[in-house]
Amino acid sequence: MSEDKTISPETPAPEPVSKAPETPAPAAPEPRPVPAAAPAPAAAAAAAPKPAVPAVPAAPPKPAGPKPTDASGKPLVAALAAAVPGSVLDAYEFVGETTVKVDPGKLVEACRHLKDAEGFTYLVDLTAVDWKERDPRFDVLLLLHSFSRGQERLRLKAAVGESCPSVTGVWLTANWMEREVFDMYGVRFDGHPDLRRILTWDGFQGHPLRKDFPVEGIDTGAAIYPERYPEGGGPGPKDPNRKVLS
Amino acid sequence: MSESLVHYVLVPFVKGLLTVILVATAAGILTWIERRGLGRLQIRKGPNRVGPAGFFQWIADVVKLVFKEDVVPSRAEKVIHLLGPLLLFTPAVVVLGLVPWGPEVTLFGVTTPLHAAADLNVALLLILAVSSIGVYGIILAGWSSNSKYPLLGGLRSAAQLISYEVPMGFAIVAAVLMAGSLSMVEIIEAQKEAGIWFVFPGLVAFFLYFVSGVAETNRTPFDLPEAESELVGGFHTEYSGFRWAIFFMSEYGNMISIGAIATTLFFGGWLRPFPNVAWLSFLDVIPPFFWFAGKVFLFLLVYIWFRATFPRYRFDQLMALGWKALLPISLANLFLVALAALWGAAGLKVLGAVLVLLVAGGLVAAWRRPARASVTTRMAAEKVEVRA
Amino acid sequence: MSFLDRVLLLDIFAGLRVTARHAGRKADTIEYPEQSKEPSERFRGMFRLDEERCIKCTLCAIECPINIIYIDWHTEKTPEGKAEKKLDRFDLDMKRCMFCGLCEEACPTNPRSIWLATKTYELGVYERDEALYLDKSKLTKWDGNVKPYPGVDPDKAPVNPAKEK
Amino acid sequence: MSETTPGTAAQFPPLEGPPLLGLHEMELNFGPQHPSTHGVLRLVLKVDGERIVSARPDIGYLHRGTEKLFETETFPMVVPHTDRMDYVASATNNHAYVLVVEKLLGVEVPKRAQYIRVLLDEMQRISSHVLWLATAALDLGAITPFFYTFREREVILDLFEEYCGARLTLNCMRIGGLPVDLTPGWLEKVRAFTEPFEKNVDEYEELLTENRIWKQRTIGIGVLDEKRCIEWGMTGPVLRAAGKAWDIRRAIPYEVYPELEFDIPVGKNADTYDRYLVRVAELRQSRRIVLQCLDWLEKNPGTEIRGKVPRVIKPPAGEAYAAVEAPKGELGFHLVASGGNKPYRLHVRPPSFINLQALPEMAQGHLVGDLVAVIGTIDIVLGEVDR
Repeated sequence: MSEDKTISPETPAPEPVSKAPETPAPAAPEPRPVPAAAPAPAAAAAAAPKPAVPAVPAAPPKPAGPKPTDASGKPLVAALAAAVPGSVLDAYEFVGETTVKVDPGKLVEACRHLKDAEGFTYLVDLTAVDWKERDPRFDVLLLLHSFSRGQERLRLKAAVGESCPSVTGVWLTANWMEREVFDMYGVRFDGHPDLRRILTWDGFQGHPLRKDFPVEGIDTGAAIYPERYPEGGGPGPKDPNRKVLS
Repeated sequence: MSESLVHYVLVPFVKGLLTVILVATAAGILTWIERRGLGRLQIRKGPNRVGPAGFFQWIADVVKLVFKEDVVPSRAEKVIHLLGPLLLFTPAVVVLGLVPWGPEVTLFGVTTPLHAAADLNVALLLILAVSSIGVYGIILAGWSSNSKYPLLGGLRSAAQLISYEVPMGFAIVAAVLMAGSLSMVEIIEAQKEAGIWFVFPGLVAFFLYFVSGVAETNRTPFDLPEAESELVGGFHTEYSGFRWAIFFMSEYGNMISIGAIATTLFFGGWLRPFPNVAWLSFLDVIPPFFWFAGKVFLFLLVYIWFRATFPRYRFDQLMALGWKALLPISLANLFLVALAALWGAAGLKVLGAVLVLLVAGGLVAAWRRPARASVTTRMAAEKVEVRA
Repeated sequence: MSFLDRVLLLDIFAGLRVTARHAGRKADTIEYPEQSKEPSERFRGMFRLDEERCIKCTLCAIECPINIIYIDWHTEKTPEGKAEKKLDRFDLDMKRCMFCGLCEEACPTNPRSIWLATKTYELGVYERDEALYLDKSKLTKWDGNVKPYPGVDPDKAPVNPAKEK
Repeated sequence: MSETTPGTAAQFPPLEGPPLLGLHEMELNFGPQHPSTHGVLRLVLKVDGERIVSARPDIGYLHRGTEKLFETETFPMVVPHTDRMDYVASATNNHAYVLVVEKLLGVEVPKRAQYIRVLLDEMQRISSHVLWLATAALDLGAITPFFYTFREREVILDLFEEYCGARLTLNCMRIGGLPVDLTPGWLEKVRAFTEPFEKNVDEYEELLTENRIWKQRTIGIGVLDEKRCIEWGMTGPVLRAAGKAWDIRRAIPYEVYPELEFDIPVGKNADTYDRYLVRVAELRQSRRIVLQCLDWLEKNPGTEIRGKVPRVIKPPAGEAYAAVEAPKGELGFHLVASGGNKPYRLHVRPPSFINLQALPEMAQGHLVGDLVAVIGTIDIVLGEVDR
């Protein structure tokens, strides 16, 4: 219509964004932000005992972004390390959230301690992350909430292979969350009462949220009955119902 | 052609045919009334595409249902599956045939009551007997469908219909006591003689009858055998096409017959209001049949109003209501009415006056009390504030 | 609730009163095919493309969360000797579109070259593949498949607030 | 197991002795196509007559792999996908997602944008609760509230349409702020909406709150006390009906909630009736918040709706979790970033999914009709359960 509308002079440089669709998510097996190795500058760690998580983290909006700081000195973490020896591998604080790396073998014990002694009665979230090329391939993340400790939240992180101890004995709510992780990642939870697939169907092949599972999905029919399903789905090659659209 | 042939064959045939046609047509029109009425109460319009104000919607529905494929579940009991709707529909028509729609009329030179069947002296007993046959239709329909939801619906209705027959029967007995007869026509005549409709002395009986009637017809808040949100469709889940339409028609036929019986027993049938008050005789310009029809229609409107307003009872609560509340009340009421009837017409009048005064007084007392705090305001008073 | 209330069924009558009160009110519904609500100015409806204004930056295609926009262009020399991008293809898989409007937000021209604020929402068709896989000719000039919303100029593109200042 | 289900279940002791003809229990397939499973929930029920012996939810019929899709999108492109989880409350979905990214980025959101976000959230809460009220009443056989409550919802959807151009899948928040500013006159329309609102809610209450049938159907049904609620991870109105005054808007405040005045309605008996009361009371509280937001926005006109956000959003590597109080409960996003422009892993903590988990315990021992009431008052949206 309006024929000579001025095209905006500065053609936006599409270079940074245009790469977006092509670049797959960096599958760098780099596990986690290394918690700044040594005890970090204490300036940023000032927020450590603050119970409530602020909506906007206190970290200044520098281009570098917030940095994780060591949190192994926090009383909570220290108490956990003392109560369940060998459970705490590492602890750091990042954007106001405390994360404790836990030895998977001690996970249940640590959870029980946190629930019974520290009042983390509410398991907010349990999920996993797939680091495809790392050796213990998965991280299982647990987010705990304590009503009695001033709404404090704590994240536990356990690097596991394809099996992980189940915390359903500690929190009932872990039941479906673990089933979901099993369904999506294939992490088996030892001791889970009813470890079945939950979101995909029972005969489904593969674990969709693994990084090596294609986004567009797999032909599940063909995966199970390769003799009956042609590649790409639909009726088989000899099926009279098969219509080839050109 | 002898007169007896006309009297015993032609006239009953015509009247019977008229009843069947009337039930079927009225059921159709009632669906339209119900849908429009619900629309009114629910600030929407209801059907409004076919014909003026959507009136011909019911014909379109009938046409659709007739031509719809009649699906019978694969392992259903075919014969009983077919029998179910018929067993429900037939009693609905028969009951309506036993209710007088007006005083005597002349048909083919024969004077006959406006009545599908004759004026039986045991009409009420027959009505009670016939109407309880309908429950077989529902049970068999539910059972023969070979499906679990209909089975549950059928079982529910078996228990429900049988339970509510009892208070309903006692409510009817109260009316019979007041009239001293089981014949429908005589009950109406008795109301004319007594000078009041039986609804006043029989206020409780009427209430019980109507509530049980709502339960008997499986209407909200007692629509458990159908219970769409629980049992999908209840006993008629597996029915389609015209068989389903027959269920539908019998539900509306039952509604009409409950309304018609309530009108006859408690509201003076075809009589105009205050049949003994002479200066109201200008009301006689409306023929008796229309008085009757108008009263029945009001009952049907109340049915629709109920449906728009109430949630549904749960099954065990429904049974508890029937056995623990309605049955004792109906017995007590029967005792009271019997005492009044012993006294005679004056006793009925006194009882009616007392009941009306009691209810009015209660309503006034309730009205004058300070407004009750709504429950949520009570909750706000118990508020808890948590500040981080 | 007091005993009196229970005996007199006041709760039951309260409910009946509410429904009866509504019986006198006007219906709140509208009769859709005859009447319809006018969508708001920002309503995200059918797409419109202005080919001349488009600078072929493909930002819309990049920003689309479900990759339903496909753009091809080539460079041509104009008579004045300037290089100019010419649009070869601008395809949009309308049947998968979720009308999030991120493409419109990404469009850098002022007014927008691709926009959804056409108020047109009646997009039902019988042949899903043919009608709703739209190429640039159908986007710049709607054919019979898309009826423009009455009274709205489908070529009136919204301004770009980022370029207004 | 049976200890955990108080309520009317006690009236129906289990049948004793050997099953007659092996017919004590019947398996009943409840859903996925059933009028009151609110979508495609399937429950495998074992019923003894009509009494529920056990219920086993079977979910996943609406699974769309949203979390996998998240990993393929850049950060701004994720927002429209979040709309489609809890599709009756998409504003809160958007909000939870942008919060977690902002947390990782360390972006300061302008105050005006925060107020508008809260305003949208609360209107969304009203529309979601109103829809809940409609469907829960419908489940229990009361059909009319459904039509009345749609008036409210319709007005809210119209207002949303005017603000952001969509009625249901709003896509109305952006990382760092909002996509667009308010249209002139919008605030007045919202105020006009709030005026008859209180009266309308009174009307719904008049239909239901004191109604004996409604009370009989809901009181003592689906009881899950506070301890069990926390054990099952229940949040939102279900937890509050159990007497725990816990609301993320207060407990872990986000945006401008600390500046706003509102109460947290709590119940006592943890049954479906209290859940109903809590939600109705929340309708009124949400209106209060909406009015406060309107006051602030009218006093502080401005145009600042977006904070300083880099053109390409690349949060630093690390994990973050942010949650909002969605109408159904705690809706959280668990983000694991690896430094790229796409989330490496974005996990949703959907309140419906977690709350649905306790359904077997809540329904056990009740009748089939109660199951419907329990499903109704947990308030699930299958789009969120299955994602």
